[in-house]
Amino acid sequence: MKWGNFLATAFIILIIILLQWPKMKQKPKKEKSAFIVLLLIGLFLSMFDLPYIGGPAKWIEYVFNPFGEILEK
Amino acid sequence: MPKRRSHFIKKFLIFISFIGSIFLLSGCWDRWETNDIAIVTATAIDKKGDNQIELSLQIFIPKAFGMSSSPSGGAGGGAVKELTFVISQKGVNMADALSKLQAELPRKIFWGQCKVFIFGEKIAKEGIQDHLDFLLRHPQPRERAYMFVSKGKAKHILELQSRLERSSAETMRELVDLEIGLKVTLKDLNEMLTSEAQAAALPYLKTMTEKGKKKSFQFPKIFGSAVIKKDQMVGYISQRETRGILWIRDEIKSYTVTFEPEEKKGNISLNPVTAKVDLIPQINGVNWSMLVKIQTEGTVIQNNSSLDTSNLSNLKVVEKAFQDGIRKRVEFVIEKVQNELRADILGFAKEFHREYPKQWRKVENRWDEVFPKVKIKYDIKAHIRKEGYINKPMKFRIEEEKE
Amino acid sequence: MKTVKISSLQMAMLMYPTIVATAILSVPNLTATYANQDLWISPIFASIIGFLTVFISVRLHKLYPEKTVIQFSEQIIGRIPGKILGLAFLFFYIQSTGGITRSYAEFIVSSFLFQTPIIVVIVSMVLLCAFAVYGGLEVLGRITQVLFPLFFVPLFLLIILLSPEYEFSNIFPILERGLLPPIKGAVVPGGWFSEFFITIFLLPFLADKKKGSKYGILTVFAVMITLVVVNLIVLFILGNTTSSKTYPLMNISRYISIADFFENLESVTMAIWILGTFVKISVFFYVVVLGTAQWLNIEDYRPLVWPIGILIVEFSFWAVPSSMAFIHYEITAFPFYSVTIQTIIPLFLLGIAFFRNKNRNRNKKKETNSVYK
Amino acid sequence: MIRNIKKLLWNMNEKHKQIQKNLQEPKSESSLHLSYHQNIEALRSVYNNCSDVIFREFLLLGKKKAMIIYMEGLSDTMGIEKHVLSPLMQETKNESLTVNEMIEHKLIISNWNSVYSLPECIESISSGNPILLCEGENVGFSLGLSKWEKRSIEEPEAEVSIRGPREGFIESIRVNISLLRRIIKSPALKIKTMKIGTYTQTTIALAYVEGIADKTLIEEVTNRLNRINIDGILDSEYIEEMIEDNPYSPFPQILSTERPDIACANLLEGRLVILVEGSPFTLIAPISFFSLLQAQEDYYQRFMISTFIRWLRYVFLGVSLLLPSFYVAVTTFHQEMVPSALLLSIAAAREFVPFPAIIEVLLMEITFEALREAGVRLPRQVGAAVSIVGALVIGQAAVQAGLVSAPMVIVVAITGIASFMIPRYVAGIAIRLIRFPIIFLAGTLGLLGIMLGILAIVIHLCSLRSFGEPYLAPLAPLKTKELKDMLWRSPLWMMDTRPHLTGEANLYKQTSDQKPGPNKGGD
Repeated sequence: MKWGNFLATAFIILIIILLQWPKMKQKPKKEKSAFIVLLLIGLFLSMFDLPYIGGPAKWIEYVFNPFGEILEK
Repeated sequence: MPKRRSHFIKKFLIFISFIGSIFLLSGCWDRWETNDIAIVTATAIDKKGDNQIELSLQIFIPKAFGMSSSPSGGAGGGAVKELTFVISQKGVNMADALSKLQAELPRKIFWGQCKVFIFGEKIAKEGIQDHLDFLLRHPQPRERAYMFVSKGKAKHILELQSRLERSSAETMRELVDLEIGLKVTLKDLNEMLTSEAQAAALPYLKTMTEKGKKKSFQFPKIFGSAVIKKDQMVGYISQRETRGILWIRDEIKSYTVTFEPEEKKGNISLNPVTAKVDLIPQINGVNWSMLVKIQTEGTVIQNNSSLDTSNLSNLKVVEKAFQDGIRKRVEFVIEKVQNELRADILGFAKEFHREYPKQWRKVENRWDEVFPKVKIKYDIKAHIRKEGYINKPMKFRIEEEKE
Repeated sequence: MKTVKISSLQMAMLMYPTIVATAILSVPNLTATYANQDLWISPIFASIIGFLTVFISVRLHKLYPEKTVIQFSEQIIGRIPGKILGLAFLFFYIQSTGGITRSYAEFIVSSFLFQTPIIVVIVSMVLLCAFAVYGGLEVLGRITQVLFPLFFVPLFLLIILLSPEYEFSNIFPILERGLLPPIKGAVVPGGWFSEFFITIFLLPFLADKKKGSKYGILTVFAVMITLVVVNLIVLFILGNTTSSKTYPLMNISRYISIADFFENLESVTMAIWILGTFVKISVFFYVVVLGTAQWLNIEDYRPLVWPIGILIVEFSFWAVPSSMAFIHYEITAFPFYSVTIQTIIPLFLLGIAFFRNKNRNRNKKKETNSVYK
Repeated sequence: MIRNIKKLLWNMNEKHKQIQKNLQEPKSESSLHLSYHQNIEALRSVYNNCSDVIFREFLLLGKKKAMIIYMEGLSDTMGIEKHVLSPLMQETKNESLTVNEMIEHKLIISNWNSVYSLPECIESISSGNPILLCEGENVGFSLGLSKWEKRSIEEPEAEVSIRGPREGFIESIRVNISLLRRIIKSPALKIKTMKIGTYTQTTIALAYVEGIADKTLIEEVTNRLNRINIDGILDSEYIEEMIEDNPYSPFPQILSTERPDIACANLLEGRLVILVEGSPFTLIAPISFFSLLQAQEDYYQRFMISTFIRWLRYVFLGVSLLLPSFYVAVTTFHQEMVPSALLLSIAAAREFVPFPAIIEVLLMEITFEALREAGVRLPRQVGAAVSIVGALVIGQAAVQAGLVSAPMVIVVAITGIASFMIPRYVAGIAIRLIRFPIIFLAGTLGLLGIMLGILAIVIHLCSLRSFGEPYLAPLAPLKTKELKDMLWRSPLWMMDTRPHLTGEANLYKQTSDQKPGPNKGGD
């Protein structure tokens, strides 16, 4: 866990909330919750050291590996 | 009104963060002032000791340039101040030597303007591929930089002075641009060495000395070409032979063709000469042959012979002589390349590959053996189209007037 | 939501850089690996996938004229499976956006700004794209109309300025080893061509719907021509060394030299190429944001732009460990992944929808016959 | 935190309401009384401590008491004496006319009307029209005898032209309207007036050509004008800032001009013109970015020349926006781009300069802007001196002292000249302003930074609208028909259509196929 990344993301998220929230006042609750949940996902992901853990590309490569091998032949 | 207020807060925050980040960011990373870089104008690579190389850089001195160009500085009128200096360092490979050099220079080495790379003869004989890897991988050296091989130590050439140009590097670059000798860029070299033939020819530099009355002056001169096969220099062909290569490669541009018509004394010179060259590969069973087809035209620039070219029958004789001259030249060099050097610097392999891909694949791996056996046929057509501002040779006139 | 309308010309201008921007940079290398001097044939084969994808997307659009794939997949295969499929689409697009952003930044950092932290390059671009996406599709359409000439004309100029260096004979021998190598080479650009499925997110907003399919096909054609031409000039100049260069187009643009004065213009090429990448990232970004909003049944997608922007930045790090791994991914996984998600699955959707509609129509006819008569 | 913001916003709201209350003057609903004295008293109390208001009492035809009230300096005193007082003060015996008849018969004034309330009287007086009140009448008469000093019509100084009309608008709105009317004589030219400004009561006129201008647009502009609630309007800029679409943009979304021919040209293209009392600058809306780059003179010159000049302008727009940042980017990030010889001389010139290139540029640019601003504000004679000193200091001394390099001076000078190429002053300022952030970007990220800056500008311009019209109108969204007046200037006989942005209904402005030639006219 890298604190720098986490704090920076948290700071950016804070700014986003400050800027966007007043505009969303009249919006339905669903929208507000979606907004917050997405931000929280972002915050959650920022806690990991992303470049060094197996990412989606690896999973996909794993799935499609057989095809790739055909091509490599 | 709350809406407007929030809008303002938003814009203000964005503005502040924008400005803040700009101030945080500026002043670091990739910014290099022109007075913090050492502009490399030419590079020389030499062999040093057993397993080491010596990397020499010719570096531009902006201070001196400013002096020589400003009117007050040039008042002395004495010797031209040197605009460059050479610094060298050894290392196991280029990157290593470079990092050592960087430690010696107060400014960051900048390759972006380096247009001349010279390999010393020794290192060229040992192999240049390893060094090309660095030049091609590093983002700064240019693909358009010219490549040379020098007789003796390459570093010496960098140290030479130049009378007309800013530096010896500039001299060499301009020389190549005139297209008197071969013109090989880094990209070309890379392409030639990885192509089917795996052979290349590079301009070969020599240091010449001109003895003046007070002091002698040394200058670099392109003197034929170095032939590189796989990645080693295997031989050398003279300037005269290089012209033959230029003929076949269709690169002759600004040089004068001089030949002697049969049975007549004196020479005729042609300039400019234009040519169209085709290499037509032919395969007949196991016999591989190459048809060299040259169509050329020239303008008479000097006529010292006793032939009046305005006479049509004479013209035929002259044209025949012109034709033979070219043929001789081309034959000579092909002979040398095929049998002596055994390096396909003329790109025959490529032609065969393109025309006969199937047959080519069979010999792909033993092209070295096949190449010397390729028969060469010639089809040369040479014409003289113009004879310049005067028609008869000057000699004739004088004689006529006498009579 | 306000009724946003773009013209079909704008759609074409959005799609063209979306495909071409990254393709011209890495496709020559990736195809040359397999096809060698036949690399220029590969885009022609690959474009079949493009035409097919546009066909599928236009057909689907005709069945559900006001909806995007996120919405109508629920109607086609039911609510829960539809939601799951929608999530798959969203995941694909957000991951692709991250990947594109990363490869853009990787390119900049490895060839121009060596010491600049990659995060700065990524964040500045994503921020700009976020502003553009926040402005909406109409603004995007207008932006691309301004940028299109700035992107296209220099590309054209590049082709002309380099013409003295062409060695046309590099093209021979054609089809030396038969059709297989160019077909293999076509697999990678095929992944790019299937990105034309993005049109499904633009078609519902067209002002002139009739021209939609025409312009879609035209765009595929234009992309194909561009890739063929770019591959050809790369071949003409670099010859057999093409496959060893990471960014062949970059190498050849370094080779421009006019009158010894305009030289080493690769930075300008980079600057112009950024415009294309900007459009590409913005379009993908827009698709993700719009898709997310529709997946959640939210009316106004604009507030979601910022959180998704953060996610894209994070995905750009998460998705790609290194530039070598990314190239490996681009060859071995991306084309199949992309084609599966954007061409094959939509093809199935189209098939199911087609049968359903047939049945429904029959039922309806029966109903109308029985009830109202 | 959010609660705090809420509180703040609520406070703002309250404050605003209060301000609104204050701004609304106590409205005296009172209509005029039958009692003459009461009316006079009311007026006197309104004009308490106003020494420039003249109350002149006299006997109307020797019978009734009457009073004429006017403002000194705003009304035509001679006219009042000659045409009002002298005929009305003559005693006539036999006639017994009503007051109305008397005024109709005796007054030698073309323009008068009756007013029935006190506020109307006040308005009439303050706009220079004398009020005549009579005993026993609950009606007053506003006489059209206003006259005040005004500037004569001169050539506008800010928009000089070599060819074309030389007249310029002046501060008087009536004269300005008459200038418009003199060019467009058709009754289709409509002028709506309204008063804005609680204290200044400034007359605003909205002019448009009926049938060409879009009706919804007229409505929109009228609405926006009516929304203004302000204490005073001193210049048309006040109106501009209050009705813009995006107040945070550096780009002007409304064009202002001093020249009636420009105003009329725009009227004929379906745009609206807003005239403001007291300002020679009229406003034109909606506009697109490209109209900021077009001078009226483009249409008064041969089309090839105009086209050439237009292209020159586009090029120099780019130069004035990007040249300094490009210089910074190239010399500090992309040295390989500079041709060798040039790089060597730049390197030599910069050798002894102590500042980094970006600081050097900023220093010079800011100095240049300061010089320019100083030159504008100073009296003309001193201004010249300032520019000479500036040129000497920057051009010669600074280079010799080694503070800045000579190439930099050239760059800044070219940028300066380029920024003068933009025909509209306001647009020029916007470009000058944007230049600075781009220099910063170039100093941090090189060409990439410049590109990001350009992208930001493009995004901004694309999302900008002027009264609902896209700001980059003929280019994005693309209107191929209108490119003829943007990319180049077509000959007049080819410009058949009006810009579609403003009038869909009346699209064609002339018959097509009017190309002149020897076979078409005469023998």
